[in-house]
Amino acid sequence: MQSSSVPSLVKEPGVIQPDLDGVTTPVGSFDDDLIQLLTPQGERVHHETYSARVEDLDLHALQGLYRDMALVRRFDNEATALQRQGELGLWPQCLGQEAAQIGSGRALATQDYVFTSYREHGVAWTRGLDLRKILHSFRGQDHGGWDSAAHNFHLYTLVIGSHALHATGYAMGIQRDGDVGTGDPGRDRAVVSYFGDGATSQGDVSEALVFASVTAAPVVFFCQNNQWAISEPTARQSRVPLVQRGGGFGIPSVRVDGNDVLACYAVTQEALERARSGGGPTFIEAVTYRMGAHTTSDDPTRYRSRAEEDYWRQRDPIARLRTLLVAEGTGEDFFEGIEAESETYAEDVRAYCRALSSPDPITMFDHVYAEDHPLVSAERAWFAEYEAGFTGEEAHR
Amino acid sequence: MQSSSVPSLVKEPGVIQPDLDGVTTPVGSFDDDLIQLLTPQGERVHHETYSARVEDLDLHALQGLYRDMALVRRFDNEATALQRQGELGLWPQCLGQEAAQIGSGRALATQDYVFTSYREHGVAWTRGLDLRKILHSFRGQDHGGWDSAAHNFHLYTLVIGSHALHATGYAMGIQRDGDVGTGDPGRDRAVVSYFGDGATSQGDVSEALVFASVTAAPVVFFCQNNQWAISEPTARQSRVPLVQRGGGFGIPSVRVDGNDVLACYAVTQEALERARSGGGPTFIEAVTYRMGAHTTSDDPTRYRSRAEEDYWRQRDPIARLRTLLVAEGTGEDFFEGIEAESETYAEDVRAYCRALSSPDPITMFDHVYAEDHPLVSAERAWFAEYEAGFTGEEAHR
Amino acid sequence: MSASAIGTQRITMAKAINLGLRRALERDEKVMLMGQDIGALGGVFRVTDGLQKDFGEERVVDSPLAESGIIGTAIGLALAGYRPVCEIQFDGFIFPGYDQITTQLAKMHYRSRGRLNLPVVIRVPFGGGIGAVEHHSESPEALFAHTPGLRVVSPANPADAFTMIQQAIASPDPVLFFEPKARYWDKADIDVRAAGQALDLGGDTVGLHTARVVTPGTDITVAAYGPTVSTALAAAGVAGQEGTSVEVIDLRSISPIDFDTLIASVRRTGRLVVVHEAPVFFGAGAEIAARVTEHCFYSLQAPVLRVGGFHVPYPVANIEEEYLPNLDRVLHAIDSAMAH
Amino acid sequence: MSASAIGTQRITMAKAINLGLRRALERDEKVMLMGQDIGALGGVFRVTDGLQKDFGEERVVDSPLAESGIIGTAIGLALAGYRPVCEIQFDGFIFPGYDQITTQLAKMHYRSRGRLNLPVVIRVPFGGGIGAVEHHSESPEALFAHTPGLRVVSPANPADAFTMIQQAIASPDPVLFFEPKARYWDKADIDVRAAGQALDLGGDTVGLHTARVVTPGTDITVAAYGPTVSTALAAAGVAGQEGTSVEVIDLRSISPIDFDTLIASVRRTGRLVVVHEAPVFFGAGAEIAARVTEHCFYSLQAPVLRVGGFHVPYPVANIEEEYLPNLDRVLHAIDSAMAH
Ligand SMILES: Cc1ncc(C[n+]2csc(CCOP(=O)(O)OP(=O)(O)O)c2C)c(N)n1
Ligand SMILES: Cc1ncc(C[n+]2csc(CCOP(=O)(O)OP(=O)(O)O)c2C)c(N)n1
Ligand SMILES: [Mg+2]
Ligand SMILES: [Mg+2]
Repeated sequence: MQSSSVPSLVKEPGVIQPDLDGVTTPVGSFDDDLIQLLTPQGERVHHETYSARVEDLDLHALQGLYRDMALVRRFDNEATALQRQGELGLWPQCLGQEAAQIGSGRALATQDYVFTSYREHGVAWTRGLDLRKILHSFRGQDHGGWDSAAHNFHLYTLVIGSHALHATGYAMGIQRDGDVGTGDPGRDRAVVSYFGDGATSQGDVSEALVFASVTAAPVVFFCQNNQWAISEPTARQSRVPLVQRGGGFGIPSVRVDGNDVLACYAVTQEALERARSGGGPTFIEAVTYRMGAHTTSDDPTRYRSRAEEDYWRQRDPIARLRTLLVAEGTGEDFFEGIEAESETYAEDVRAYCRALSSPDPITMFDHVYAEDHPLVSAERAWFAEYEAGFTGEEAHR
Repeated sequence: MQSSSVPSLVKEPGVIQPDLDGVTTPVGSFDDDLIQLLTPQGERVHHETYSARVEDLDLHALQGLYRDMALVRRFDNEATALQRQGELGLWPQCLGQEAAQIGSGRALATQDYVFTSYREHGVAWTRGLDLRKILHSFRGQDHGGWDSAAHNFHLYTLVIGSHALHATGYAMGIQRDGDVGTGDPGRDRAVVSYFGDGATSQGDVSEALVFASVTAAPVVFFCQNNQWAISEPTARQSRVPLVQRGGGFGIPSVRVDGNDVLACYAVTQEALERARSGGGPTFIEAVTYRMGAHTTSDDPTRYRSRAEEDYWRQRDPIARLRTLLVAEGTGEDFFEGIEAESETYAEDVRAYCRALSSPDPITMFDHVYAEDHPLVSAERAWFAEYEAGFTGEEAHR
Repeated sequence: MSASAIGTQRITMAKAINLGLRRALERDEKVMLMGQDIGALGGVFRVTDGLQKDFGEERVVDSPLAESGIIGTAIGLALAGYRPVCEIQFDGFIFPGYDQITTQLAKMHYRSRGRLNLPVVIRVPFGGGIGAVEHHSESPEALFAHTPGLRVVSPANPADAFTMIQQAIASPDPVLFFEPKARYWDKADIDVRAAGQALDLGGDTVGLHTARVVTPGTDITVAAYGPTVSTALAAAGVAGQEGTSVEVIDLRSISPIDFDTLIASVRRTGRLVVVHEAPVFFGAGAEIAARVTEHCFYSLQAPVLRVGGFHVPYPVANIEEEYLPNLDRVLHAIDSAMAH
Repeated sequence: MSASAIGTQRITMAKAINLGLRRALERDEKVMLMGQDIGALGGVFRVTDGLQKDFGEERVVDSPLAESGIIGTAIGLALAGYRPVCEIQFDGFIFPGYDQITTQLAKMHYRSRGRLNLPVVIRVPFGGGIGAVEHHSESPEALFAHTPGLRVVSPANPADAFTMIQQAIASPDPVLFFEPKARYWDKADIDVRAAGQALDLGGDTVGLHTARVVTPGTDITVAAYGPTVSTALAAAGVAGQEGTSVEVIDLRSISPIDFDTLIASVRRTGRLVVVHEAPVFFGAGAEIAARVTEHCFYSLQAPVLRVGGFHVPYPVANIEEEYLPNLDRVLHAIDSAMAH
C-alpha cells in the first residue's frame, strides 16, 4: 500500500491540483501560509489584510485577552484536578487552545450564536457563561447545564460533527428573520460552529458545508485543528491541510495560527462581518495543539512523543501574549493580579463543584416530551410508588 | 436572503479563494476549463496532455465506440417503451449520458471493478453484462439481477452515494491484495465509482473522498454531472463546479466534457493508470446532460425549459461522434448496419422482457442469511403450509 | 386559493395532506417545508404541489440531496424558532438522517431540561403495495418508536391525514409522520372548512395520539394503523358475513400507543389480532401483544396474534402481495384466534 | 505471543475479546480490524491492545472519524474478500453508520440472491452503569434486531466473549456484536487453549445463537442477555434464599432468539420475567413476551413481565442506578409474577 506516494500532475486548465504539502509536513509544524500576527516569540508581525483588524486593540484590551486566557486555563486545570479527586466523571481539557477560543470568541457580537463540541470552555467564557455550569454534565448531574438562549451559546454536542448542521440551520433561520445584510450592527447576526480536525471526516460536517454554501448562510466554520482526534493524528483525516476542504465546497477559507490570539481574533472578525453582511459562510482552520490529554480518561503517552509536546510547549498561546504585554509596558503587578484572581476563581470553582448535589431520581422522567405523554406519566407514577415502597430495612432487602 | 451574492476576497497566502464562476454560470452551459477532444460540432481539438491518449484509437475503434453508444441508446429507448407498455415498473434512462459512460467504461481493464448507481447502463455494457438482466429489477423480479463478480460490475445501488464507500473499501482490499503498483498490467487493478451531481451532497460521498484520500486507495470517482437531481439543478448542490470538491479532499480532479466520448476515455484512462500504479484516487466531473426524464415516473416539464433541452440536444454525444466518423471516412452502410443491429437487438430485448416470469413467492425467504436462521425457516414453513391451504374456491374466499 | 374557503369535497389523501400543509403554512409564518424535489415538482408524490409557488422558495425549500443535512438543518431552524416540516422522499431513504433523529432530535428537549423545543415534523411516505423497486416500500416505524423523545403517528384515511398533519406541526415535540403511500390516492369526502375550524378551536377533533374504534364488534378486536386499516376493515366485513363480529381499531399513533382504547376493547372481545406491514419480529405488534396481555391476562381467550411482514427484506414487487398482510392472512389470523 | 499457547488463566472480558480477536487474526489473514483509535491506543477500552503492533497497520486500522465510512468501506472490503471487524467507540455513536448497516450490510446477500456474502462484524461496547456522559450508555440492540439480514448477539461473561467473537467473525452473515461495557472488567477462569480447540473443531461450544440455562429453577424463568445476566443471577440467589426457585436463561442472541430453549423453560416454570437495559417500549422484551405467550398460552400462570429502561433518554450518571434494571427491580418483578 503506497499511502505516502503523491501523484504529480501538471497544472493545466480543467485539472485541479490540490496543494499536497500537508502530506509531507510533519504533524505539528507550522506552514508558511498561516495567518499570523504574533509570533511564538511574542513579536508582532505585520499582515497586509489582518493587522488593521487588531489596531484598535489597545494595551488594556490585550490585557483583557490575557486575563481571559489565564482564567480559562486556571478553570480548566481546576476541573482536571477535580476529576482526579473524583469530583467529576470526566474532563475534556482545552489546555493549549485558549488563543483559538478566546480570539475567535471575542470577535463575536452579543447577538451572534455559537455551536460547539465539548472542549470549547474558552468560547463559553467569552459568551458570559458561568463556566461552573459546564461541570454539571461532567459530574453526571445534567446533560446540558445552562440556558443556551440566554448566552446565545448552544449546549455542548457530543456526537462529533452533528452540530455543524444545527449551526447551518440556525443561520438559515437568521436569513429568514431578515437579520443579514441590513447594515444595522445591532441587528445583523451570524453563527459560529466550532469543531475539531477529526470532525471534518464526518459526513455531517461536509453536508453542513454543502447546505451553508448553496444557501449562503451566515455561518463561520471554525475548525480547531489541534493535531489529534484522540490518538489519531490529523493525517488520518486528511492528506492536505484542512483549510482546503472549505474551498472544495465553494467556501472562502483561511488558515490561521491558532495559538495566536490576535490572528484568531482578526480572521474571525472578518469572517463574521462577511457572514452578517450577507457574504455567506467562511471556513477557518486554526492550527493549534491539544496540550493535554484528550480527556482525563486518555493516555497520550501511548501515541505521541514527548518531543512533539515540547515543540508545542514552545508555542504556548498564553506565554507569547505575556511576552508581548511585557514588551508593551505591562508591569509585574498586572500578572500578579491575574494570578491572585485565578486562585480565588479556582477556589470558588472547587467549592461550587463539591457543593453540587445529585438530582432526585424522579427527575429522570422530566422533559422527555414538551407535551403530556401517557407512557412517561405511567412509568413516572409506577416509579414513585415503587420508590416509596422502600423504607428502612426493606430497601435492598 | 442573499443567496446569490458572492464574497470577494483578495487572493493571498493562507486564504483559499474558491473559483466561484460556477455560481454565475447558467446551469447547462459549458465552461472553458473543460477537457474536450471533440467539439459538439464533431471536430477534433488538440489537448496537450490528453490527445495522446486517443491517438491509438483508429477508425475501427471509433466505430466501435459509436456502436456501443448507439446500441446502448437503443436498449435504453426500448426499456423506456417497455415501461410505457406496462412491462416494467420503472425505467431510469441513460439517454444523453452515453459518451460519459462508454468513454469511461472502455478505459477499464477487465480486472478493474465498478460500482454504480442505477443509470449506468452504458457502463454495464462495457463490462460485458447482458443488459437484459438489468430489466429484472425494474420489472420487480429481482433486486439485483446479475452475477457482479463475473463482470467485476457491482449491482446497482439505489441509496444515493452509499456505494462510493463500497468502492473505496473494495479499493482498500485491492491494496491489501498487493494488486497496486506491481507494474504488471494484468495484475494492477483499480475501482471506479459512478455517481451523480446530486449524490455529491450526501455525507457518504464526502466520507468516501476522505477514506480514499488518506489511504491513497486505487479508486476513481466518476461524477456524471447531468445537471439535475430529479427536479433540482446542480446549483442546489454546489455553488462551484463540482470538480473543486475533489481538490478539497486532496484528490487530483479533472473536469471533462461528458458528452465527448474521446475526452471521457482519455481522462478516465489516465486516472485509472494513476490508481493502478499506486498514485491514489482521482475525482472526475463529467459535464453531461440527462436528456430524458429522471425516470419514467418523472415529469421534467414541471421544472425545466424546452430551451434548455434544445441547447443540450445540440450537444448530443452520439451525433458528434457520427460527424467525426463521417469526416474520417465512414460510409452510410456502416450506420445502416448499426441501425439494423439495433433493431434486432431491440426486438430481442422486448421478447426477453415479455418472457420473464414472476418468481415463486416462496423464494422471498431465500438468501436472507447465508447460514441457517430459525425464524426465517419457521416463517417459510408456515408460509408453505398456508399457501398450500388455498385450493380452488377457498382462495380469497 | 385559501384552504379554508373550500368546504366539503372529495379528495385524495395526498391532497388532504397538501391542504393540511397549506393551512399550517397560512396560519403560522414560522412553518416551513424542506425536502428533495418538493418545490417546482411538488414532491415525487405531488403532496406539496403548488405550495412553493404560493409560499415562496424561503418557506418551501428544495434541499440538497442529503437527509442528515435536511434533518440537521431543520433542528437548527427549530432552535431559531421555525417549525420545519421535512419530507423524506421514500421510507428507505430516512436512514442517512437516522443519527440526527435519534441522537439529536429526540434528545434535545431532555438534554436542555425542557428549555429547548424541537417542533420538527418528518413526513415519510411508507409501506408497500405500489410495485416499487428496493428501498421504496419499507415500514420502519418501530425503529423510531423505540426511541424516547419521538412521537410516531400514521393516518389511515384522508380526513385524519388532513387533521393529523396539522396537529403534528402544532406539536412542540418532534413527530415522525408516516404516510401510507399506497393510500395516497384513496378518496374521501371532507369538509375541509369544518375540520379546519374544529382544529382551530381545539375542539371536535380526535387527539393526535388517540386510537379510534372504526367498527365496533364483540368477538375479536383487530388493531391496525396506516395502510393496514383498510385491510382490517375488509376483513371485518368478510368475517361479519361469516358470523364473527370484529371490532376494528385504527391506532393512529405508534408512539405513544393508546392502550386505554385497546385494552378496553380487548377486555370486551377477549381476542386481539394486530396487523402491520413491518416485519413482525420486534415490530409494533410485539409491544402491543406484550402490554395488552399484561393488562388483559384474564380476559384473553387466545394469545394475541400478529399479522405482518416476514423476517425478510422487503421482497421484489412481483411477489409483494404475498408478503403483505393481506385480507386472507388477516382472516386466517381471525380464524385462528377464534378457534383457540 | 500466540493466544493458543496460553492455557487456563483468569482474564477480564475485555482481555477475552482481545484474545478472541487475536486468534481470529492469526487463523485467517483476511480478518482485519477497523475503527477509531484501535491502533496505538488499543481502543478506548483497550480491547484491541497490542494487536496493531503484532499484526500491522494494514490489518488493524485506525480509521478516519466517520462511522458510515468505517462500515461502508468494510462492506467494500468484504466484497473484496476480507472479513472486517469494525469497532464502534460507544453505543451512542453507531447511528451515523445506521444507514450503511440497515440498507446495505443487511440487504446485500438478499439483493444478490445469495451471490454476495458480507461477513462483517460490528463490535459495539454498550449499556450503562459506568458513570458516563450522554451517548455513552445506550442499548440500541432492538434497532438492529428488527432488520432482517442482521444477526445480533451479546456475550455476558468472558468465556462466551472469547468464543462468540470468533464465531461472529467466522459467520458468513453480518453480526452486530454488543459488548456489555460494564462487564469488561469482570474476570473469569478460561482455558483459552481448550476453548480455542473446541472452536476449531466446531465441537464442544455452544452455537452463537443458542441460549443457555445458567441456573436451573422451577418456579419462574428470568431471561436476560449481556449486562443484565449477572443481575438476573443475583436476583435468583436472593429469591432462592426466600424460597423461590428461579431459572436464569442467558439468551446470548437477540436475533435470532433461541425460543426453543425459552419456551421449554417457561412450559416448565409457568412464569417469565425478561430483563434488559434498553427501554421496555418496543424492546427485546416485547418480542419475547409476545412470542412466548403465543406458544405457552396455557402454561403461563402470569403475564410475562418486563424489567428494563424507562421511556426516557438514558439519564444522567448520578441517577443511572435508579434507571437501570437493578437487583431490586428484578426481584420486584419476580415477586409480582409469583403473586399473580
Ligand atoms: C460520532 C462520534 N463518533 C465517535 C465519537 C468518540 N469521540 C469523542 S471525541 C473524538 C475525537 C474528536 O477529535 P476532534 O474532532 O479532532 O476534536 P478534539 O477532541 O481534538 O477537540 C472521538 C472519536 C463521538 N463523540 N462521536
Ligand atoms: C439517500 C437517498 N435519498 C433520496 C433518494 C431518491 N432519489 C433517487 S434518484 C435522486 C436524484 C439523484 O440525482 P443525481 O445524484 O444527480 O443522479 P441522477 O439521477 O441525475 O443520475 C433522488 C433524490 C435516494 N435514492 N437515496
Ligand atoms: Mg482534534
Ligand atoms: Mg444528476
